[in-house]
Amino acid sequence: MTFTAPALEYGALAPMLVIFGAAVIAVIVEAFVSAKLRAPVQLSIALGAIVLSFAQVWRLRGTSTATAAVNSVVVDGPVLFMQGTILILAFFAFLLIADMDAFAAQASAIPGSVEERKALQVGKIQTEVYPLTLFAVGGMMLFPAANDLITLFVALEVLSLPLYLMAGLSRRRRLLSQEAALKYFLLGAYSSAFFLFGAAFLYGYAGDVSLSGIHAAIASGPGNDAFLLIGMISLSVGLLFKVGAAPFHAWTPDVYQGAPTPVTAFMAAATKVAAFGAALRIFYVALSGAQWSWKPVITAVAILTMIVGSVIAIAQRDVKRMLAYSSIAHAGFLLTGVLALNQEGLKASLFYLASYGFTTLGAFALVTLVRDSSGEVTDLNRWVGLAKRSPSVALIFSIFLLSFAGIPLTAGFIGKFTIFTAAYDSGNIGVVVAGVLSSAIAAFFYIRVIVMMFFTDPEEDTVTVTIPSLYTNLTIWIAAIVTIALGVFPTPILDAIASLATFVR
Amino acid sequence: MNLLTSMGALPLLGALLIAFLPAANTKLIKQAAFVISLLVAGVGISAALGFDVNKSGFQYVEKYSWIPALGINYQLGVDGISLILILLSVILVPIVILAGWNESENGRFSVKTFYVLILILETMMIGVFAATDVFLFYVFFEAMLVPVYFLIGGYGTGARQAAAVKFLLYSLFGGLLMLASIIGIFVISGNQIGRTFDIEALSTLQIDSTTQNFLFLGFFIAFAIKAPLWPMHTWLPDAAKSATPGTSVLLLGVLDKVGTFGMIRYCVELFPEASKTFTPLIITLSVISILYGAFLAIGQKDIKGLIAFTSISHFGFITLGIFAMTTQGNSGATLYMLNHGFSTAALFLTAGWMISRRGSSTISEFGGLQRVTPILAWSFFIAGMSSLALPGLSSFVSEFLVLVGTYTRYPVAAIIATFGIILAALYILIPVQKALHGPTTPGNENLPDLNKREIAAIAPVIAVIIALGFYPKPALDIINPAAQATITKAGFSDPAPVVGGDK
Amino acid sequence: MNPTNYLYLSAILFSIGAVGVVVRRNAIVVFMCIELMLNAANLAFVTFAKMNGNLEGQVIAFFTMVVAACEVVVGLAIIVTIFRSRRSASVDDASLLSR
Amino acid sequence: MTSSNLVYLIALPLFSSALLMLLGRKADKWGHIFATLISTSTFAIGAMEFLAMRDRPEESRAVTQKLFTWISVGSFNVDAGLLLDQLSIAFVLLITGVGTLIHVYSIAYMSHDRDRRRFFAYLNFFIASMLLLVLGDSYLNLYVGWEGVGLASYLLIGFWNQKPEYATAAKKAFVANRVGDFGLSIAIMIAFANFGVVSFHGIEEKVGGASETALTAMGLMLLLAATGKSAQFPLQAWLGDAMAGPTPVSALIHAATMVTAGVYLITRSNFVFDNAPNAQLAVVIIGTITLLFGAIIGTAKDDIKKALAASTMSQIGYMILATGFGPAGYAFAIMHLLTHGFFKAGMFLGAGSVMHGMNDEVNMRRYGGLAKFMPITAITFGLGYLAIIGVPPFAGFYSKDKIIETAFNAGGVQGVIFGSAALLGAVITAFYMTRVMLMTFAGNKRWADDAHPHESPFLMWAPMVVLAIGSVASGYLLYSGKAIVKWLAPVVDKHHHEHEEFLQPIVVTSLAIAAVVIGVGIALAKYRGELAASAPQDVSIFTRVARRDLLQDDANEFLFMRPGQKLTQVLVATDEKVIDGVVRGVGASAVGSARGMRKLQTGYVRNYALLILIGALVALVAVLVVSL
Repeated sequence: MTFTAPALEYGALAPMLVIFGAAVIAVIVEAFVSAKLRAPVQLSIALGAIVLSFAQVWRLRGTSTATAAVNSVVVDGPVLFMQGTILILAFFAFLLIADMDAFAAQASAIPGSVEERKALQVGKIQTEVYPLTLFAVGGMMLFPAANDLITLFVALEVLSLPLYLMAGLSRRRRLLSQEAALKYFLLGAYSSAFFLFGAAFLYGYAGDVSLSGIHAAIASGPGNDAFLLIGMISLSVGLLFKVGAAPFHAWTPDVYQGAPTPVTAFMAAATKVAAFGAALRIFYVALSGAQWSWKPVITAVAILTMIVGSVIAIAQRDVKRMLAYSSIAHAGFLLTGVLALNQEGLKASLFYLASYGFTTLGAFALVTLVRDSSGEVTDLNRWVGLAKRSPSVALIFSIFLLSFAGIPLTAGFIGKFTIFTAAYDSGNIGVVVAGVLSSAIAAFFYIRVIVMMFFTDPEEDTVTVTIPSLYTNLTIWIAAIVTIALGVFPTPILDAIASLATFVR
Repeated sequence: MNLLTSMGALPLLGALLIAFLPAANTKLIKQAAFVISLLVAGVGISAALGFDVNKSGFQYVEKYSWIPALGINYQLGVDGISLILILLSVILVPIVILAGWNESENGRFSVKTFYVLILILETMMIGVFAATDVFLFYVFFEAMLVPVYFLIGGYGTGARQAAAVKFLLYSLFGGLLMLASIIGIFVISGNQIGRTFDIEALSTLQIDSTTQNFLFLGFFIAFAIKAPLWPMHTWLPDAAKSATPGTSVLLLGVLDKVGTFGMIRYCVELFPEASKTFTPLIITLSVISILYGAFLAIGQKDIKGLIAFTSISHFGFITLGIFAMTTQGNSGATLYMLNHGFSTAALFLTAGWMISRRGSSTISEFGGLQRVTPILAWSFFIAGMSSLALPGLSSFVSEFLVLVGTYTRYPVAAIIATFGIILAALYILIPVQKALHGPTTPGNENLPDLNKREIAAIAPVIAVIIALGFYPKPALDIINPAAQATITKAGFSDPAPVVGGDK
Repeated sequence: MNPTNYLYLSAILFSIGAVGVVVRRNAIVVFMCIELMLNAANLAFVTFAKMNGNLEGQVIAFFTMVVAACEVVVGLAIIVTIFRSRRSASVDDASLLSR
Repeated sequence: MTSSNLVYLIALPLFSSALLMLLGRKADKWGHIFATLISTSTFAIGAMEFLAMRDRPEESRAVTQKLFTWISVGSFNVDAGLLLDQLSIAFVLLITGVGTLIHVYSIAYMSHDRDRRRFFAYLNFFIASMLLLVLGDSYLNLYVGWEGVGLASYLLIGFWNQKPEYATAAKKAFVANRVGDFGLSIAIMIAFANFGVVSFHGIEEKVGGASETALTAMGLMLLLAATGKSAQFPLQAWLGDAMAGPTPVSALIHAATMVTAGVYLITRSNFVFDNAPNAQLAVVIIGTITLLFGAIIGTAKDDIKKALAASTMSQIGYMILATGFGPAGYAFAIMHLLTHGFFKAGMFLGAGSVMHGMNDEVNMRRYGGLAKFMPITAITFGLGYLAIIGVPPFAGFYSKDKIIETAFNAGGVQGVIFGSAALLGAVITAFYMTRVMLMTFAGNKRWADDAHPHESPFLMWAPMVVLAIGSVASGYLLYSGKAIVKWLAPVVDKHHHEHEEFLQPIVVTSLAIAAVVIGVGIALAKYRGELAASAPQDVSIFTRVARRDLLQDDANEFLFMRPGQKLTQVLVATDEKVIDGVVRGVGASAVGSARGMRKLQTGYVRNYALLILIGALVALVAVLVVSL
């Protein structure tokens, strides 16, 4: 038996290779560069890698789609679009992270211990978050590009493991942060197990781990249907967990609340892109032939997710938890794009992911600005009357909220419109109606926040709005501009998507 | 640049200009806003003068591709119906600014913000009527909510936040249902003629009746909330009670007309068959609205609430006229929209002045105002007479057209609706008796009468009310062809008189 | 022996793991249950490889082990940190985040 | 034939009214003179038109003027057009003539009122509206005038609206009128639906093709309109309260002109009623009921104006009764309308004159023996009195006698019933009018100490004299040679059918005179001599009921107002609790379910895992069940 080294298409893999390479370098930097220089070096490595990687994505945009690394990775239009989106989101996430105020000086120190106080006094900063984030970005880029079950699983873990750790890095309220990390980790691993178990049964059904192989097997239909069904459902549980769909959503609010806000921003924006990217590929490419069996389930999940997200959000008093439920509701809307199973659905999903990513990033970035002496204030009761103190912050946050609510002239509206159109076109009118109704419910709590900020007089006047650092400022403004721009002139993006949006099988 | 776009852009640019004025100089801001709105009104009137009443279809058409990927165009045009409503909007805005010169000063936000919001709202109002692309219409329809929301919540009185939120949520709910229908018709257009939002193209679609019914309902519920039709009306009294009089004028006078306008333009013209199916239901709701609104108006203790409920009654007449599917009904309904705009404006403005003088909006707090403030009292009285459709005033023409137009097809509904005129006498004369007649309530002896600014604001409204009562022809000339076209599109023709043949 | 039996075994192991996660309180034990689930999946992979007559399943099993090892690293790091803060490894104690 | 003058009849007073209103206090000094001049000039125009019309041959006497297209939508075309024919000229002369007299009277009567200018503005507005009512060439134009006079009436009844009960009276009048307007609206709709036109001429041309049902419906609706405006049963209750207005107004609007608009409407619509016998019967019944109703109320009233108002109601009942007999009765209805215009206006002005001298006292129990103090008033009032009770050869004798005769001649049982009722009405009329005469001008002095009765100034008694002359002479002038019948025939009786006679005219006349004698006799027996200064309280139930306007107000209150108020309250509560409650309930249930569902979020990671496990199992089971 001779072993032939597989041919690796370095060109096609370049965007991911750059990121993974940078991540490795960042680990080394963490070990060898002096503490003072570490932060700026890390930041420049990260940003440099992202720019470089994005350049690679840009370079690849015109090339014909190809599979790479022995058919385990596919580089097609949707992948490039999602990778580009993830990179841009990550770029701004790094800017937020660069405002290191959010992170623990020494994550391993016991909260409130002498060590911790010392570390704070000397201004010690650990910068593990950079390599961790880079690894996560790499995993996220790989996840939608994965073309077989092995790569999918590996990518899933590569993107998840750093996030588990990052969730626990918060400087303030560390117990909450650690708890978030624990919950995220345990539940993430639990769902990964489901994913893997599903993957095993799909493999058992098709005798092949590649997505195209599974598609072919379903098309020819010789296998054991029970394997297929168990595999599909089990795999879906893993995916639906990642996208935060009900009833697999329960981690979302806790983790979003507990994690350092920049991490939450990154997680909420970029993970969704990656996870939906993978979900779209799996359902469109591998499982489209078996839609008769999974469509009802996913439909039910989509409707449940919209309703759960929209309804429970009403009762939230913490802005991060509220945004978390909002993200759950949006996961429901995005699932309608998966359900559409047509070209329109893919295009709409891509647009939705991009626009939602920016808005979410901006919204969480903005949350970092509202503080009191002990750090961020996320209790909504204390956001009351914010518009009086800082009208621009309140206004921009309102723009984000309106976009979440899907008011015209914001990106959220175009996203919602296109994705519902796709769903309607494919005959899923029930989902559209459910989506519309839950949008109405959702509007309730978005508007409530606006009312709080603009029309209620504050009782205690302790919340301040920090003058944002240049980085955060830039992020918020860009996010706001993109939110409006994609709402008013979405044409360039829609056209770009239209030219890209075909999955390679 | 095209006329409609300029008309719409002008207030927006004005808002931008005002945003850069010094916030402290409120007088300058007010004057600037007033001048800008006058300019817009000028453009609007010139558009009306240049409108060719003998041409059918849309005029001042302009069309630019906006989001080609979705077949969305920036597409404007007016027919008689939309022109009349635009005219109403642009005339009312300067009047509202002039009448409520000091309304903006006790708000939560600055005076500047108030005028910026008003001018933005004016752009939205022009856009929503001028849009001939359903998507564009929807954008204006929803975006319009934002300035109104801030105007109610920011400058109103009493439970203004709750009212503003109620208004917003109600409207959003309707809007979202409409969105579902818009998506539906958009998809159908894609399957038949290529994806488009052009309403003229959309009206040629062949849609099976079940789908049509659902799509119709999506639009209709949105519009019925907006109009508002019983039983979807409960937001209106709250909003009207809380908003400033000027805002209420724009809210009831113009914004609510988007609902009735939408019923004509979108419900009837796009889904003629479904319109036919739902006509009995809608006629019933309209008649209920007429009587219900009237009874509730009679039962109101708050003068703003009273005016709000009279409007619900009047909107019942308008929808009745629309769904009577006769030229008289439809023309009457459109003319009614115009006249109701003016008479409600007169009522709200005068009531607003009464309230600001007395510091209360409870009717029983007034009394004998005719002796104390005769000009104010007369203005209110004439406004009230217009509201009860006294012949010789503009509302009569429209109300009668609606009733006559309805009678030829639905005599029973018309007869029941006619009871509304008796109730109208009550709901107008009761506040007139309580507020204007009788002995002067202690504390009101020294209320000042209208000043020159206020007279200048109310005089044109009253002049229009009287002028259109005696000579409605200019308005009807503009409206008639469009109303006729609507009826034709809906597949109806007027019932012939029983005794035919002209001798 | 009929390879299907291995699948049953795999399913049973997976179920034990899945239920264990739900019923046990100690974070370490919970984590071990998850490991059990992963290995149940591994067993399934290997069985399917046998049934399908190709090697891919077996390859995946190796990947899984590597990934599981990584998970152990990350997981233990988190659990140890939280244990140090709270002096407890009970997952029920970590329930500050609920509203 | 067309004319361009008609519009001035309306435009002049309208303009004058608007001018006086807009100028405000600036016009206080000369407003009343100006308004009177305008009113006089309308009379002049009317007189000229009349003279010109009289000189033209019978078939071309009608004059029209089209001003502009008022409303034109589809096939619904209404011109702002005027029509002056033999019928309307009679009204024009009455309105402008009596109107001018009352303007003159009011100059003096209102001289102490600070708002005299406003009063004259209203009067001119009324003249304009009333002229539009009788000149409009279509039902819709008529409608404008119809509501215009309603508004004028409202404004004038409530002229002293600082008194709450006056304001209430004004509102009551308007609302009752609106009920009538409801009928007119529906009638116009029926007309349009059936004929496609609403002009009198257009409908008349096509009327033959319409079904009797439609015409009956239209006729009944027109009758409803007439009952509202003309204070006929069951919408008569407002008229008594309308006496709240200044007395000249009661004379002009609530006696001579506006309240007779119902008679005009029915006469004008002769082409409808002539083809709808059932509607005619209804007209007759309503007229009969009202003439008795009003007469009975009149016997019980101590307020001189209310007694006169009840009398007006009753007299209009006679007119309505006459119109119900079709071509046989129209001319007599109009004749009675005109003579009534003279004598009733005259008596109201007399009443005003009495009040003027008695510190605005209206209670006849506080009068007595006034003839000595105000002789001119007593004489003019007396002439009017003789006219109304129908003493030959005073005006009322001719007109009422012909109506009774027409009633008897209607034939059959109906004729007997209606004729007898009309005769009975004559008895009661003689009774209550004699009562008024006696209580006011004869008997003992019962007035308050601070009253100093005196004769009114010239400007007041001059119009009274003119009207008194009319009360004496108009009947003969109108009836000699059947002048009025012939004059109106081209409008109301185109077929000139002769009517059979049930009773010889001489018999009817004898009966009528006998009725008068009986009525006067009873009154003399009862009210001659000393009377108490306050009304006796220990009276029969019948008197009490009559004093309460035969319980019409109570009936209205019981049937409409109370249930209406109750309904309003219920609806207000419904709106608040049920409809808005549902809306709020939806909101509350969303919040509630949010709170409930939030409980799933326990914070325990094991529970979250359980959710995932359950979710997975449910999905798996669902799929397996469905698929396998």
